[in-house]
Formats: sequence, C-alpha cells, structure tokens
Amino acid sequence: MKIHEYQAKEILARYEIPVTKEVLCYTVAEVKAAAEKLGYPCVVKAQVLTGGRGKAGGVKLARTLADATSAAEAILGMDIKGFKVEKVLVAQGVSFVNEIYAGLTIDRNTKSVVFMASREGGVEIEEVAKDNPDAILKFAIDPDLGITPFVARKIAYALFDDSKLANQAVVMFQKLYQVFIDTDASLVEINPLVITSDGNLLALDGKMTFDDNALFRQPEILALNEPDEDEIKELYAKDKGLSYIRLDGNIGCMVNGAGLAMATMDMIKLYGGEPANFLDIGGSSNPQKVVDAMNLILSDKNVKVVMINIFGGITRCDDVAKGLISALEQIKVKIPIVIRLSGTNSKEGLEILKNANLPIVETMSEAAQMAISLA
Amino acid sequence: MKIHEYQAKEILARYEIPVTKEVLCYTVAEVKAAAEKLGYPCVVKAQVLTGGRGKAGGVKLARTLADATSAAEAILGMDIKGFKVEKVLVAQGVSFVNEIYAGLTIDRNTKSVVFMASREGGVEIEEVAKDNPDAILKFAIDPDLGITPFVARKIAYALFDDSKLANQAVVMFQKLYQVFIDTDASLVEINPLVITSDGNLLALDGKMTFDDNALFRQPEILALNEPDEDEIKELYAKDKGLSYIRLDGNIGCMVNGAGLAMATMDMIKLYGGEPANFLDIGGSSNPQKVVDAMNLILSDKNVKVVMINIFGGITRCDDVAKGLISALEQIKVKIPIVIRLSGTNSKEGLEILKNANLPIVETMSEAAQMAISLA
Amino acid sequence: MSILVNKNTKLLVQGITGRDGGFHTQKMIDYGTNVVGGVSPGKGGQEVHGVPVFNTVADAVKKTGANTSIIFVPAAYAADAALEASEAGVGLVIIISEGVPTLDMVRITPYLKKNGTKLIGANCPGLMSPGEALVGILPVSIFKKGNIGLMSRSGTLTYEMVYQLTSSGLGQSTCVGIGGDPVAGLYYEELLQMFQDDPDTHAIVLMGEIGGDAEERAAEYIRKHVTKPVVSFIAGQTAPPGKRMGHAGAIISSGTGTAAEKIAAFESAGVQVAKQPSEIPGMLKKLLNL
Amino acid sequence: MSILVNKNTKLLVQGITGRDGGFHTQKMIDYGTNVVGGVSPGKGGQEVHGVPVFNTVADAVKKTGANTSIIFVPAAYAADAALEASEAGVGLVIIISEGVPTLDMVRITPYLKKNGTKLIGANCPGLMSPGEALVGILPVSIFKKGNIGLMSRSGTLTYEMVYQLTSSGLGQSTCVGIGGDPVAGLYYEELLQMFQDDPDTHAIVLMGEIGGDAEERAAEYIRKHVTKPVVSFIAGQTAPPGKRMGHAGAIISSGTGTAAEKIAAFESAGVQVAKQPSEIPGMLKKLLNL
Repeated sequence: MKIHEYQAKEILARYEIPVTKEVLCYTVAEVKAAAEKLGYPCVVKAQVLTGGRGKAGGVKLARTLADATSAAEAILGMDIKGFKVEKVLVAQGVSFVNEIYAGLTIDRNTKSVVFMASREGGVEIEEVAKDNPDAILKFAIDPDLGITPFVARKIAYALFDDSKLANQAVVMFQKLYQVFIDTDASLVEINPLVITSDGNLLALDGKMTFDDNALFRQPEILALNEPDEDEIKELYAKDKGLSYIRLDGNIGCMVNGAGLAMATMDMIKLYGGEPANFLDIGGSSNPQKVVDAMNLILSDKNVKVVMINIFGGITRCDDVAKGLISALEQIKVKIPIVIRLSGTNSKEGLEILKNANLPIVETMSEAAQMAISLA
Repeated sequence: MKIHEYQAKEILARYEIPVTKEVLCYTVAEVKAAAEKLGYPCVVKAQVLTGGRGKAGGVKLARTLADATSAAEAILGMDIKGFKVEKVLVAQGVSFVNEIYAGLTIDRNTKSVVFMASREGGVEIEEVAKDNPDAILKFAIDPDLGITPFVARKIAYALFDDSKLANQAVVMFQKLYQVFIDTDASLVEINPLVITSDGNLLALDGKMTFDDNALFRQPEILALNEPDEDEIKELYAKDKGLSYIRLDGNIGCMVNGAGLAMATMDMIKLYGGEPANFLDIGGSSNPQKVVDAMNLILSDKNVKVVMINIFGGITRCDDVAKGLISALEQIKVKIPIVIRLSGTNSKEGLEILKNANLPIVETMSEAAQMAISLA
Repeated sequence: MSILVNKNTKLLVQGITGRDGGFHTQKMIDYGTNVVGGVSPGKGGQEVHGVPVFNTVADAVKKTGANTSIIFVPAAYAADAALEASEAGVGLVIIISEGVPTLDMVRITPYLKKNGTKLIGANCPGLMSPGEALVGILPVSIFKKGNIGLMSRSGTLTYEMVYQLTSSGLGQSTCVGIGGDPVAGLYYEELLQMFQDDPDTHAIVLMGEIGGDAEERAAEYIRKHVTKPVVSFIAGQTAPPGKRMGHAGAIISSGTGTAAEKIAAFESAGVQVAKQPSEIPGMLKKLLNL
Repeated sequence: MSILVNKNTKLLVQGITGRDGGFHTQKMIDYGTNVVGGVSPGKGGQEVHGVPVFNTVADAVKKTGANTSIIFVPAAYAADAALEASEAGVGLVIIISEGVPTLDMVRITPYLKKNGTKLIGANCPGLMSPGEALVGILPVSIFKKGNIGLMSRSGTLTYEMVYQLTSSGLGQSTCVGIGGDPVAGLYYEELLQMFQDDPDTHAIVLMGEIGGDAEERAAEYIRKHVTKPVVSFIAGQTAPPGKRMGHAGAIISSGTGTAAEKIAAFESAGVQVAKQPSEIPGMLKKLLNL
C-alpha cells in the first residue's frame, strides 16, 4: 500500500524526525494562503501515488505569491501517469548545502531489512544504482538487534564527515528503522535528506509503502489508504480473497495462482490475444470466490470472452465447478466462456460442468487459442 | 531494589494482569474502612521488604470487622526480621481451587531470562526446589524471541489441563515477561497464582525486584524505592560510588573490590575479630571516595579501628593515599588506622603515606591481626 | 531417491483441525505420507483422520518423533508456528499459509537458521516426491515417479508443468513449490545443489517469475556449481511494468527483474528457456537423449 | 605460552579518550601490549598516547587488523560497544565497565556467540599473561611469568592472590578476572578447559565467591575434564546471609550458593580449598612437588 508524501512526513514527524514546514492544499486559494503563511521561496508539490512527478512538471518553486498561484493553477488537476492531481503540498523553501539519500527496504537475499544510504541524494536512487553503484552503501540490519547505536554510527560516519551531523544522523536513523518496523513498511525513504545551511539534517521529501500482508495489524496505516478507481476494484477483489489487476485487452481471465495467471496472460499474448485482466482466485476453495471473480470480470465492458484456467491444488475443482454453475445462475453471462479444469477433484469438477453443458478443453494453449478465436 | 507487594501488583495491573481487589492502609481506622468496603472474608497483609511475613504472623484472615480490627492492631507496628510494619494491604478474600507458581528471573547458566512455573504454588518456591525439584518447570527464554505465543503455550499447557485456563495463561505469561523486560527486573513472581472457583486466573500475591545497574533508565521504578535506615546509608554510599553494608562488629573496613572486601572480612573473622561493615570503594580512582568512605565508617559508633586494605588496579594507590591524607585532615580520626596498600602506583602511594606518618603493613593477614589487636 | 521428503518423512500437521489442514491431511495420508501427528492448541487428545492431535509441537515431537512439519494455520500465526516447530527440533518446516507479513519472516529466519531448521514457503504448495511422500497441497494425480527435479515460485504453474511432464512420460524425483513471497525459505540455489547431489535427479526444471533477482542469482549458481541439465520458464513475460501480479515477488522495478533480463542471464549460463511450459518436455528429452 | 592474550594480541581500546581508558592504555603500552588503535565516536583522526583513534570499530579493525578489544565506555553503552566489536570481527572482547544492566548482557550474549566472539566481563579487571600482554587494569608489578593459571570473580582478590604467588616464587601463565556480574562472558568451565589445554599451565587457581552455583558446576567440570591440579579459595565465607556484597553474584539465597556448599563440592572433586589466600602457594608447591 502506498501513501502520499505528506502522509509519510506526518509519520516521520511523529517519530521526531525533522521535516520541512508545510501545508496540504486542495484549492488555489488554499495554496495562496499557505504560501503567504510559510513565506518565500516555497515549493508547490503534486501529491500523487506515482513516481516521476518532477519530470511531469508536478513540482514548482515559488518566489512570489504570483508564482505560487500559477504553480497551483498548473499542478492542481494535472494528470501524472494517469493520476489526477487533487491536492498539493506547499512546503517552506529550505537553503541547503548537500543532499543525502537514506532509505530502508526488505532485501530478499539477506532476508533482512536493509538500510541504503548515499551521499548522492536528490536523484532517483535507481539511477545512482545504475550509474555509480559504489555510491550506495547497504547495511543489512540483523533482525535480532535492529539498528543499535553502533549500527547507526557506522552508517552515520560513512555519510558525514562532521561529528555534529553524524550525531544527529545516529538518532534519526534509529528512529527511521523504528518507523519501518512499527508500521510494517516495505519502503521508508528520505530523498533528499538535506544538510541545511545552518548545519542540521532535514527531510525534504518522504516516501513510504507498506506490506499488504501486514495491514490487518496496522489499522492506523490502513486508514491512510486513498485508492484510485482501479485500486478500489483491486481492493474490492482483495476483500473477496481475489487478486485482480485490470488491463487493456478483451479476454477476461480467471486463474488460480499468480504464476499460472501470469503464464495464462503470456500464453494469450503468445497466440496474439490481449488479456483484459490478471485475476488470481487464490489458494482456498470457497465457491463464492468464483461468483465474485465472475462479477469482477464482467464489470469490465471490454471483455468479449472469459477464459477460466484452474489447476486444482488447495482449490478443489469441484468447488470451482459448483461456483461456476452458481455464478452462471446468478449472472446472465452473454459472452462465451472457455474452461480448463485440472487437478484436485478434477474428475468430480468436470462431471459437474458436463452436466451443466459448459465448454471444456484440456490444455492451456488450447484454451488460449479457443478464447482468442471467440473474442 | 525491592518493592512492596502492593507496588508490584500495581505494576501487574497496569499490564492487565488480574490481581485481587485491595486497599493499602496505614492505620487501624483505614483497615476497618477497607474491610467494610471490600467485604468478608478479607486478608490483612503486612507490607515489608523482607520474606517470611506469613510465618511471623504478618498475614491474617478476617471474617468480620472485629477480625479485621484485631488483625490491623496486631500487624501494624509489628517487627518482622528487623523491619517495622508501617502499612498493610487489605485484600478481598478469594475462593480458589488451586494454587500455581509463576516467576521470572535471570539464569546465570543459560544467560537468559528463565520462566519458572509449578503446579505446587502457594509455598516458598525454594522449598519446592528442595523437596520436589521435578515439580518446577524451567523455560529459558531466547532473548532474541522473547516469550512468543508458542513459548507461552508450552508453559501454559504444562500447567493447565483446561484449555480455557491455558488461553488465559498464554496472554498473562507474555505480559509477565513484558513487565520483566520493560522494568529491568531481576525477579517477577506471582505466588500464588490461583485458579478461582469460577475458573479464572488471579494473582493473589506479587513480588518484584529490580536490577540496580539498570535503575538509571527506570525512573518510574526508582521512584518506588522505600529504603530503610540501613539501606539509606547503603544508597548514600552507592550515590558516592561506594558499596556499603553495615554489620555488627567493631573493625571498620575500607577495601577496593567486592571479592577482596569479602576476603578481608573472612580474614578478620579467621583471626577472631568482627568486621563492622562491608565497604567496597569500587574500581575508580577518585580521592573524594576515600573521604566519603571514611565518613561512612566513622558514622558507626561501634567502630574501634579502621582497617584499610587497598590493592591498586584501576584504583591508583597514590589517589587512595591522597584521599586518605585529605580525609584525615577533614575528619579528626581518634581511633587507630591500619593501612595496607599495594598495586598500581603503590610506590608513590606509600611514599605519600610515609610522609604523613601513617601506619603501614605489608600483608592482609598482618593487617587483620594488627587491627584486631587494636580494637 | 528424492530430496527433502521421502518415505522416512514423519510428518506433523500444524493447524490440523482447520478446514484446509484437515482436508489435506486426508489427501497426504491417502497418498501414503507418514502423517504421525497434528497440532492444534486446546485440542490435544483429539484425533483427526486417525491422527493424534497435540497442544504443542514439543509434545507432538516427543510422542511421535516427527521430523517434518507442514503449517496450515492462519497467516497471522504462521511465523510463530514455524518457530515452535524449529524449537521442538523439527528439521524441515513447510508454511502453506498465504499472507504472512514480511517482517514476521524476517524475524524468524535467524532463529530457524540457528536451529538448523530448513524452511519452505510461506505461501507455497509444498513438496511432492512421487512414490515417496506428499507434503503439501499438490494434486497427486498429475505426478509420476521419475528423474526430473522441479522447483517453482508459483503453485499452480508447478502443477501445469508437472502435468506437461507426466503427459510426455517424464516422471519427477521431487517437485518443490518455494513460494512467491519477498522473504522465503529455501530458494533456487539451495535446491539446485540438492538436486545436483541427488543421484536420481537427471535434469532440473526451474520455473521462474518476473521481479527480484533470484533467477539471475540462480543462473550464476548454475554456471558455477550445476552440471546437470537445467531448463527454465519465466512467468510474467508480458506483464505490464510496475504492477504487482499477486505474488509480492512479481514486481518489475525499474531496471531489474524483467523477464528479458532473467532469460538473458539463464541463456548465458547455458540454461534453455521455454516460451511456454509445453515446450519444456521436448527440451528435456533432447538434453537427456530420450 | 598463555591463554587468550599473548604477543599476537592486537588490541583495540573502546573508550580510549576517557580518563580510565586513556590511563590504562598507557599502562598497557608500557607493559608491551600491542595496542593498535582506539575507538571514540566523533574523535576519529585524533591520537591518544600515539595510538590512532577511529569513529567506529569497523574502521579500526579494517585499518589495524585488531583481534581483541577492551571496553572502557560508560556502563550504559558498554553492551553496544561489545556488539560493535563482535560485528566487526573481533574475536575476544573484554568489558571493564562496571554497572552494565543485566538485561543488556542477556541481549548481547546470543549475538556474540553467533559471531564466535569470546567475551570476558563485564565488571572485571581483564587479563594478564606475564611476559606476553596486559589486557586489562591489573597492576603489572605484582606479576611474574610462570606456570600457574588463575581465574577469579573478584578483581582485587585476584591481585591479592597473584601477589602471594609471586612472593612465593610461583609465576603465572595467565590471570583472568571473569567479573562478578550475574551474567558474564567466559566462565570457570571454559577457562578450566583452556588452562587444561595450555602446555605451560601446570596448575590452576580458582578464586570463587559465595552466591550462584558456578563453583559447584566448576567442581563437576573439574571432576570430568581437568587432570591438572586445581586449588581454590571462596570469598565471603563469613558473609551474613541475604546481604548483597557488592557483586551482584554474591548473594546467598536460601539453600544454594553458600561457601560451605561450594567448599564441599570442590573437595569432593579433589580440589583443595584454602582458608585464606596465603595458604595457596604452599598447597601448589606440594601438588607440583616444588
């Protein structure tokens, strides 16, 4: 789950990590008032749940009220990678001498939280990683210890030559790790973390994403969620135990298992078709899921055919078949359906489908080819 | 550091561990009011910082107001092992079917916190340990994990056959460990932990002691301290960086190092003398410490001679010597002093003492024998 | 032979009294897996499908000598269940549960390592050694005893692959679903080594996915340590960038983890990569001269 | 020879810029110990008694190859300093600092063990291998190179004992002050084994204290594993029960840890126990036929 910059910085501030003075605004009038209050220069920043807003013109410096006004007019309502800008953050301009990168994420290889730090902050860390990988320091955090003071010192003295800054960083980095752990984050990033002209550390930007699997125990984080239209559908799906992502094609897919779902999409594309969605009905065997899944697929008006690809493991084929029958009784499905069913209780499942006179094929590639021909 | 039962139970209650309803009382009148409020039967319990109050008559059951009154009159002001009872706890009588023991302490051998549990609660655990050691279950807690739910379940299902009680215990035991960790305890004990007649767990008694080394980071615990007269002296000493325990003899001892201090006492006893105190001036070399130590020794009017036994390691003999001269200038010491000084900078130290014309001997046993002859 | 699970496996089922735990316990018993006990706190003393249930893993291990445990408990409790199995001396733990918080996995990893407990999963279908033991939720009917070792980040994709192999007459030594979560137990490298060391595995199928760099690392490992033929398939070749496809593992972040990068890494390590699973049996037959 | 510290010791001093750290650094250098560096965060680049100071132990180890570290930092920071040394690969850490919270020691113990770092202390005087190295705060003048190994829970009692040994012409291989805290690093058993294995240690002196059961365990260990002569002294024989004598270790709790119990345990393991330290040299001479 993603949150906005302003939300991330509110969390950082709660942990006493210094952030810029700023005001969240929804209208041009609010931006004007905020700019007058904060003084100049100030920065007007689009709040959208996607990266690359800078390049898209979503961040503007304002030296005057007129600047702030025109920035607000330009940014509010702007479209950034399909996201409409509905609010902006007006932040006090800060004079700084240096930009640092500090971020925490999960490292699959060491199976631990890793603290990434670089003296080359202010740009996208992926670019630094590509151009100058040695400029990124990585510290795997022992989960039994966390960031103890000595670990924080190691990072701090690698980033700062000045011991006053290092001391500030030691405190800040320990808090940053605490934020990560306390919120079940998957990313906590301050970029840039600046050294102000008066020699203090300050978070100019903040980014946080969270582990969806842990949201059940993070009600405060969950409350920050602001899903867009597609995400609402995805969340609705998640709520039903489904994993759904809308795509642009016309072949609706219902598959159990993410890998098989991806392979199904690959197969459709391989034979020249276009999948309308990724839809994983997951690893449990509740018939209602199939009903929900069918509703979800049919809510997309582009869908011309539904391809069902079930390989039964924990999901029993007879339950899938019952769910299908039930779904087709509830919803009038006017478009063709192609079904491929195999695995646990497949015999019972196929029997049920045969009785209901539904089209069944044996292999994935057959199913894909038939679906394409019917689309 | 020790605290009273009522203080321990206040801490347990803060962690939502169920404890008996009770009222702390300082006077007979307060006990009467409390008993009337809580109802009968109730229990009147002496609050003293020592064990064995039960055997000493410090715990009495009251079935009527008259009982409560006479219990209060008997217990308030009572002397238990040299501790005067200044307050009592009046606790609601509880009907129970079984008594359990649950306690946490530090185990030197596994170097971890150990959870001790026994179905034979209600008596002193040391007696159970002696008579029926198998009745005490010990679970060393991995410090990296703490009491995770599964560890709590292991303990709970070893103690309880009923799963309702086990479930209560799982929650309680995790909290009990949290109390231990959060407060830097050295002992947290519920004995008895009873199963009430209506099938719930309830702490009838509570005992906690704390790690003196950690009190610097436990201001709330430190605030609970109620030292007696001897302890005030000991605390005063601790505050000065000294470790002092008053004893009944007449030979004052000033020694650096606990082991050497004990060996010095042993030596005095071996030659037929009686030490007046244990006094360790510790491992640093601050001359003021010697002044403070001398003041402390001389505050005991039984002291007839002072034996100073210094072996210099981190404590430099020249500092000790300077401190001695300084102390003797400040205080008019009318009783004889025997000094034995050896180790780091001993040459310089001995030189200083020689100039001040103070009596010096070479070995510990000589010093002890001379001190005894002068006492 | 096989890797990890076989006829000597003495299996414990944690969460045996749940719907899925109970259902798959029956399936595993039907296949001939030696299910020696189940664990469900508060239900000790009961029986499920003739299997005795215990309150704690420690009890169960003491009474049954279990050496492997499969976990079906709800995601919020799965990590603790794995710790419990490890503490009780279980050498191999399989977490089937889906949705285990990542930091829970991070927290338990060092403890399991310290105790020498191998972990498979979470969020995986488990293992199958045809003719030896089923320790998981895989559909047994599609398997056939043989000499292909298979590992996969995806559950159902594994079944798909096994189905293709069996249909082509290629049996399997062991099939391992390693799970799709960001932090998982045994991964490609450890399993590659086990298959390399297993005399009855003649070739290895590695089913990969977009996201992360596990396939790239596997390619490097194969180059250095694996002499047996390895073929691969990467799922998600046509997935749109930046979208999370169910598995947390399957995120294409800028510049790393794309299907193209993984395929290139494999090919440079001498691993053939199939365009669709159905190509793999043919590739294997050619490599094994069958 | 000697145990733990010798001419190959490359010593780091954590807290070198403090009063005690600086003072004892000079003493150790004077004795000939190879002090290669010091650590004091924020003071990297300075020098103390000619020794370079670093901000972190990792830096110091990288630049100096230090294999041992002695810690003089305030008690509240001592455990973290030990973790830092261990993480940086230091194989032997000695905590001199007094007053380290017990739970800090509990927390760092598994980490040091995992990293293979040996710990001495906290709240101890360190080690001395006469003629080889001083790694601690022991007064060098009283030592003499020889063949007696000595270990003690008490600092100054160690000096007293060494003084008696040296006065009687008995030199020492290594003297170890193990510290008097409830949770400490290397203890009697590990050190007994090291002395048993050290060819230049001919006899062992074990200075015990009331409280705990470490002496009883040591007696058991000696019975099973130690063939060299061991003599002992127990401090606190006349201490009143229930009182804490400075060392947290020295508490007589009901029924365990009394001097009488410890003496009985030692004697039944064939260890002679002296009534006062001055008897020990005579006992040793008799046992060694000197």
